[in-house]
Amino acid sequence: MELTLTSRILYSLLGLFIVFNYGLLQSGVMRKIVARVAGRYGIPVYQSYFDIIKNLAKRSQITHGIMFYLGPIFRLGGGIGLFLFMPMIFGSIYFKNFSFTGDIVLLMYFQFFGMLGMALGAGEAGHPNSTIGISRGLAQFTTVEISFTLAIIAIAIQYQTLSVYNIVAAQQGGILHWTLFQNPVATLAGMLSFLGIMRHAPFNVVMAPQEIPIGPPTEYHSTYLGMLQSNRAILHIVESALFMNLFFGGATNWIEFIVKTFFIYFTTVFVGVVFPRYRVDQSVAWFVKVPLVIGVLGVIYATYIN
Amino acid sequence: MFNIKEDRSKFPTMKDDGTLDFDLDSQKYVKIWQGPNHPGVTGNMALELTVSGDEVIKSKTHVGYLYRAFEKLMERRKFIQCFPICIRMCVPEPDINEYLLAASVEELGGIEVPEMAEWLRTLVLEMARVTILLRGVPGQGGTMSLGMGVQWGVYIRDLMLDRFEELTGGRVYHMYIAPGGVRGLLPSGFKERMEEVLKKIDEFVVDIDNLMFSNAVFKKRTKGVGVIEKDWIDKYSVVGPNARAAGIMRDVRKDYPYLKYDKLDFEPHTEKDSDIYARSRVRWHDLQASVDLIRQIMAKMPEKGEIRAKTPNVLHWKIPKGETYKRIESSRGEYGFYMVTDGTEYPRRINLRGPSYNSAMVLLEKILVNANISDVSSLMVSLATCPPEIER
Amino acid sequence: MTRMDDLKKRTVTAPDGEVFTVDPMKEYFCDKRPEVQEPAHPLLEKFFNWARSNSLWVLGWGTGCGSIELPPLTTPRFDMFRYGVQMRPTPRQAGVFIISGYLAVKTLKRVIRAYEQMQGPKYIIALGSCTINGGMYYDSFNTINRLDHYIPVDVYITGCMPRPEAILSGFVELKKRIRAGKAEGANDYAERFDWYKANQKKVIKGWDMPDYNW
Amino acid sequence: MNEILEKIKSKYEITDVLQKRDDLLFFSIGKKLLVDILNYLKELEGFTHLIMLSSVDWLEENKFQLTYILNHPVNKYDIAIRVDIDRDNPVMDSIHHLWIHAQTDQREIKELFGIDFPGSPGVNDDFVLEDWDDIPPMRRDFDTLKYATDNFFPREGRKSYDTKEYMKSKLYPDQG
Amino acid sequence: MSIKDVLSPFLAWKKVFKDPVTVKDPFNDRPGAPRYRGFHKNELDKCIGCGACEEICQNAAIDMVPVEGIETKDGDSGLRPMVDYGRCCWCALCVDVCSTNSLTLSNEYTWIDSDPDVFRFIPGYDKKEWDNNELGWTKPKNYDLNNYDRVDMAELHPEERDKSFIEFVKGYSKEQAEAEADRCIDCGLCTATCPAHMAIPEYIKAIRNDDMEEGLRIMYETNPLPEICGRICTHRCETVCAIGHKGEPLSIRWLKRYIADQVPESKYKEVLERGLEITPKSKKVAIIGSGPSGLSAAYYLSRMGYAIKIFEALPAAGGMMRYGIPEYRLPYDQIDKDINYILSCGVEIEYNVRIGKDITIEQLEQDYDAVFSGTGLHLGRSTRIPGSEHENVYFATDLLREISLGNEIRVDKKVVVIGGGNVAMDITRSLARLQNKKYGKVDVTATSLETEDIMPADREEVVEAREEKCIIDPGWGPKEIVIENGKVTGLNVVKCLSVFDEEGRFSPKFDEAQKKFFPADMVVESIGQGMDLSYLESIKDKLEFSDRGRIVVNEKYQSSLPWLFVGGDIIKGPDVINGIANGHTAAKGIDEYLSSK
Repeated sequence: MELTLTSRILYSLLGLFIVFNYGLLQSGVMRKIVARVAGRYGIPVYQSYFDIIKNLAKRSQITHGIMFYLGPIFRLGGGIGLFLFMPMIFGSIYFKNFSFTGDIVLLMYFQFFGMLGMALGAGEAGHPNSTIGISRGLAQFTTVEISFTLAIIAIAIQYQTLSVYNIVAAQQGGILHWTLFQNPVATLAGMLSFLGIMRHAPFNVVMAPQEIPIGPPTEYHSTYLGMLQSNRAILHIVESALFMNLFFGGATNWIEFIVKTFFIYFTTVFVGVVFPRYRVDQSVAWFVKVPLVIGVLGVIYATYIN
Repeated sequence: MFNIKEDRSKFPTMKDDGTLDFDLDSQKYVKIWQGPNHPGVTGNMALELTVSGDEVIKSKTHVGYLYRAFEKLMERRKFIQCFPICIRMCVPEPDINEYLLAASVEELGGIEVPEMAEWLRTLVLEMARVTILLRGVPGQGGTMSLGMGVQWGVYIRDLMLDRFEELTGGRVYHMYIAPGGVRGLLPSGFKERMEEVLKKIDEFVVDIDNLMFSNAVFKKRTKGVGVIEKDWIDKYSVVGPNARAAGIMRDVRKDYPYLKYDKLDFEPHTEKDSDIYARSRVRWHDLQASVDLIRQIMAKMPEKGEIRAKTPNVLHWKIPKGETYKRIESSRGEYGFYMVTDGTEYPRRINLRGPSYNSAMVLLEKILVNANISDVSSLMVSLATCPPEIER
Repeated sequence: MTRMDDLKKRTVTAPDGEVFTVDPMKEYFCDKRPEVQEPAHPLLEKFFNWARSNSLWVLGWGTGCGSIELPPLTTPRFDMFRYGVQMRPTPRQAGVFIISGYLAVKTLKRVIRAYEQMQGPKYIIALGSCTINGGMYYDSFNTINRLDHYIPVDVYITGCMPRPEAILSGFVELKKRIRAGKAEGANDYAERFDWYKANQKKVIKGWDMPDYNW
Repeated sequence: MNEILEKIKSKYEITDVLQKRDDLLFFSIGKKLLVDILNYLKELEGFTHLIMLSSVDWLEENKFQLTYILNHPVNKYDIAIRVDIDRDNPVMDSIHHLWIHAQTDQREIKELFGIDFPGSPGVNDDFVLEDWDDIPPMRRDFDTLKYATDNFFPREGRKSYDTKEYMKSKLYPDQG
Repeated sequence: MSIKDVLSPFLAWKKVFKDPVTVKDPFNDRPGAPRYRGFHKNELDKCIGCGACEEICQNAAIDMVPVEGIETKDGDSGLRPMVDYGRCCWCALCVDVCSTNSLTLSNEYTWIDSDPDVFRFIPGYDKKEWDNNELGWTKPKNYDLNNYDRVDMAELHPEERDKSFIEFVKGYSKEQAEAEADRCIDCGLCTATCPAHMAIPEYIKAIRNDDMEEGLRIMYETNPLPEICGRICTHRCETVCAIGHKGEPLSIRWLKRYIADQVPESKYKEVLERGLEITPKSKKVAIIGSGPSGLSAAYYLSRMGYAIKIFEALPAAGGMMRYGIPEYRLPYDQIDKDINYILSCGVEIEYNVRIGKDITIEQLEQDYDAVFSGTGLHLGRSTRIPGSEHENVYFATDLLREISLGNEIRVDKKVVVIGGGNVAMDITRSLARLQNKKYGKVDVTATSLETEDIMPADREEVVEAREEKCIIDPGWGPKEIVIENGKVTGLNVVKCLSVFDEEGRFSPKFDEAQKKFFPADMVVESIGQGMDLSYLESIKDKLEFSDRGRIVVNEKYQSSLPWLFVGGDIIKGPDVINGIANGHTAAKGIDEYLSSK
């Protein structure tokens, strides 16, 4: 049965609430794991809540202009947009959100949309470090986008569809049906680009504290920062959910959703903890070399098998 | 695969006399301050970088943020009163200042330090070198956000600080080597607890080797970056690990043996290609050498002994007119004290010269030209600059 | 280009040829007097204070020699993260500023700018005896003797370089003060702004920035 | 070490030689001869490493003393050359052409002692002090305690009693 | 870029399975190390307020402040260190320099407060919770900033000195004096204890700066007889010396002597009167007796410009100093050196004039505007035990006067001395020397009521007497002098249990059971000295006398007769420095009296 528009909106908001809380708790758990590698206890798991409440509770904030004010809104808009047009739980009509065929292209646009909005906002802030951070972020993301789109093209060719729902449907029925085993080369290209999207250690050139103190959000504080933090929580979950749907067979219930996104996100942390950071030109050159080749092979492999 | 020829048309050209011909008003360049408030700076030092795109064209080091006029204050203090203040000059490794002040005062005042005090001084100096290297070696990775090494290193440094606290009574500022001798014997059970810490350092040395030195991204970021040519060594008077990384053997413990170093056998390590990787590699070997030295000292050290020579009453100790230059091998290289006395109870002039005086000012400005912004902090940490030493 | 010329009014031609004038003193800074920010409704304020005390973001800048005891806090042995304390590189996002010992006049000028750029309820922790009465450098011509004359201080931790455990107890003490609502240093700075500014200007001679620059 | 000393004695007129240790030699020389003796020692004698350039203020004899400490890395000994500068017009010719890093020493001495090294790059820039308006602070006639108590608000309420005066006032106030 | 470079970093992940090393509760289970330099502790009763900690502190963090509940008394300045933790750098030099080990550091290190004025406290007085921490920095065992053992004085060997009367204490050489002077920490406790309040730290500093003239000038400000005091002063200052609390105190007396020895007599005038102009006053003052008090009054009155006339009963000046103290302790040329300078200041002196016999006190009153009498205690006092009037029983003071005058005195083979003070020791050792010269062997026995530990004589006097083979057998009460057929054969004594009763009054208790017999052919009584006030007979009624027979004087030493000032031993017990102090104060009193008359 078809839900009315208002009930679909309400269910999407419920889904968003779950994803938001899960995002905050997951970032707490991740930082605890990283702390354990160092040999310490790390932050309490619920620390992100305190940080956001404290930032929102700040009494004063300054603004550098309209675009500076809109920056975080674009960013959060990108995150929520990514969430709205992607089915969370396969098969349940409540958490299908507003996915439609061909929404994979819209999701890729939303990924970039957040970055662009943030770039304009941070540019207005006038801090040299943030402008450098933006130029790095955009340069790196474009090269990351190449291997990511090649992976998606490979999947599209293989499953003959552009809708995430159908992609997930094609992978149902057992582990072997996952794209991971159907087209492992494309998955490898996707996961490498996932490292770039999540901007963890080898590629965290955008928010590099030692070089340009935390890049773009240097000038953002109190409520803006609260918005950026909530976006970071949502974005990480939704990105890993996107990769889960594309490569690891989607999730039929929330438990499977949480477990899968946790482990997908954990791969970036797994790599990020033990590697230093590339310079921008090195990371851009690396993405143009290795993931690009794997992506092309993925596409060839996809056209070959079907 | 295919190397992209860089288009350097927009970059400034070099004038014939070696200086760059550019004027800041032409709006082509951005001036960024990697200033005192910056996570990538080793202490309060400011680099005024003129940047074209991501490349540094000109850098000027600004110091003075930690200037407390030590030398002026020491002219107002008696010799025993200079002892607590001279330590605060270089915070990560305070004991070298203590020893230098004590040695200069003893040489000018004609005091002969007893045997046991010399052994204890050598032990404390090596322990101080280990504490700073435990933070310096992984610190090189820290500038490229490889935080794990720093976490382990600083933890073990803290265990070493407990041994210091046990022996000298202070955690970071030990105030242990006083003019005339030292201020206490080893507490009971010290050697066993020290052996535990040394074992942990041996594990740490292996961990850091796996994590950092054989790490593809670290190698890519450090190999061939910030190379110091051989002939610069004398032009910029580069000393210590920075010189040893270029293959030139410079170690005060070997060249001018002081205290008990002639009775200990150790071999300072030298590298060849003198880039960031080589410098951290030399410091990594220094760490292991110091750990081995501590073991040798504790084995050879006598159990009991006199710890303080008979000195005149410190409240009014007049040292006859004279001057001397004493040097020591700090973890960053040759570190010297030039002291002049004029017969009164107060020193006439104490001038400290640390290795960062040249490496952070002129050498850093030379290396940073055409360096990428993201390499600025790793270059600075690789030269082991310590700002309080420059401005005192 | 000496330091003073950077801040003079000048006309600049942009890369696309458009000519415009730049007046740094007006554009780089926003010289509006700070005003007292009233705490919200008591019940809400209690909740906010509870959140603020559990998420102390410290400005990652060691101004004095006491900052060598901050790394042990961020590493396994003492691990201040357990108490919700975290280091932030920019003054904008920091809520707590640790003045870790003596303050040279040159650093004091940057400390004042960083302090004024910090937002909303901001707290100062002063380490060591140098911030109370000049410490070991009481007779130096380049270090200030009493920190409370230049910026409002919430918590003093004594020690010639207080140990990490003492700094952790300092954080606990600051948490108590925040929860009790007594940590209103920012408002105190706004009320007695002229007195603070007069003291600062007496010490910092080349004052080339507007009085309040955030 | 002393064959170097003989060579120098034969070439230059040096005064009050002091053989501090077997590897450290101090001697004074005239102001004009300094640059060529440094050049001679650097090029021909192998003293390629300038450790430091320091200055001492002999207020009573109205002169500054500049000390150049050179090191011979191969034979491992040092020579320290003292030069006296008149306090009324403290000018010394620069040696940045021999060692590039000497410019930092000279900039520091210019700012803290007021001895000018014309021609040394960046000698007038700020080294440590910012907008300093008093006399160069490292000179001995600058009183740092007075400057600190005038400018930096020392905390009131501290009063110390001298043991002798206090006991006199308590036990035998009027007696001899 | 081998595969190893890509994979080996992941080895770090094995640390996830190790449990964290964080200190669970950093607030309570991380005490400072046993030697940690934490906050200050001070035991207020052991502390003597000498101020050495304030002097060594390089941050001027310590102020010496009075503390209510602690009075200033001899040896304790009543000040206690107040530490300012806005200055302290916890270097613990104050603990190392503290000679009484009262100031220590606890191992407590957490003190947090919001009010900056709170960080200043008096350790020990302001109660803090770390006051009873046992751990913490105390002075390391063999690490002393101060030098606690005295430079020993070269003395003649007992064999050489027991035959002659030459001075056996050699005096310091230049290096010895400077080494000894170097031990002084300038605390100033001794100045208050010295009756004349001499500026002791200042002249010790003069020795360190090798400036003898300045030292002499400082001494003469309060003591005109440095050579004499340098030898025989009772040196009460050395009992309160801060260094003495942990080792041997400074030898202040010998340092005083060193200064006076260095300046030859010829240069005295030029050194002491450089830039001194005296406004001569028209008044005249007479001084009876040229003992320490008389000479000191004479010197200071002459400085004030008065005309002074001293009347001395004996043939030479010096009073008890010359005639009460044997030459081996105080050579006569040194006495003359001091007195000659005083006389050279325009002081006239008349020898062999006994007031009351040659000139009457009334005559003095008319001829002079004020009179100072310091006649001293020249008469011996008898024990009045049976047999004490025998002609072979002498008073110690008479024998010593005869020796000083150079006359021959009777010395028998066996002698017993009754008495335990310095005078008894002097007569014992003088008789020992005479016996040695006459018979070649010594047989003198000294006995006293007090037992060895509470004998009034100086410790080194008793030790040196024994070195010269005299027998010191204290703790016996003299009962009876045994006389057989006209000749003294010995002294019967009984054990003395206690000398003073609870209130401290002199009432000895004896144990008749324990008896002892000292064989001797001659007995000398040296149990105290009396004064001869016969010259005041005529004005006796106008004077006030205390119950013990001494003249009552006000703080200016002015008796009830306004023109008559009295000082020295006749006011307060046999002590040279006390006499000098009285003379100085009396001189001020006379000046005040005469200028107001």
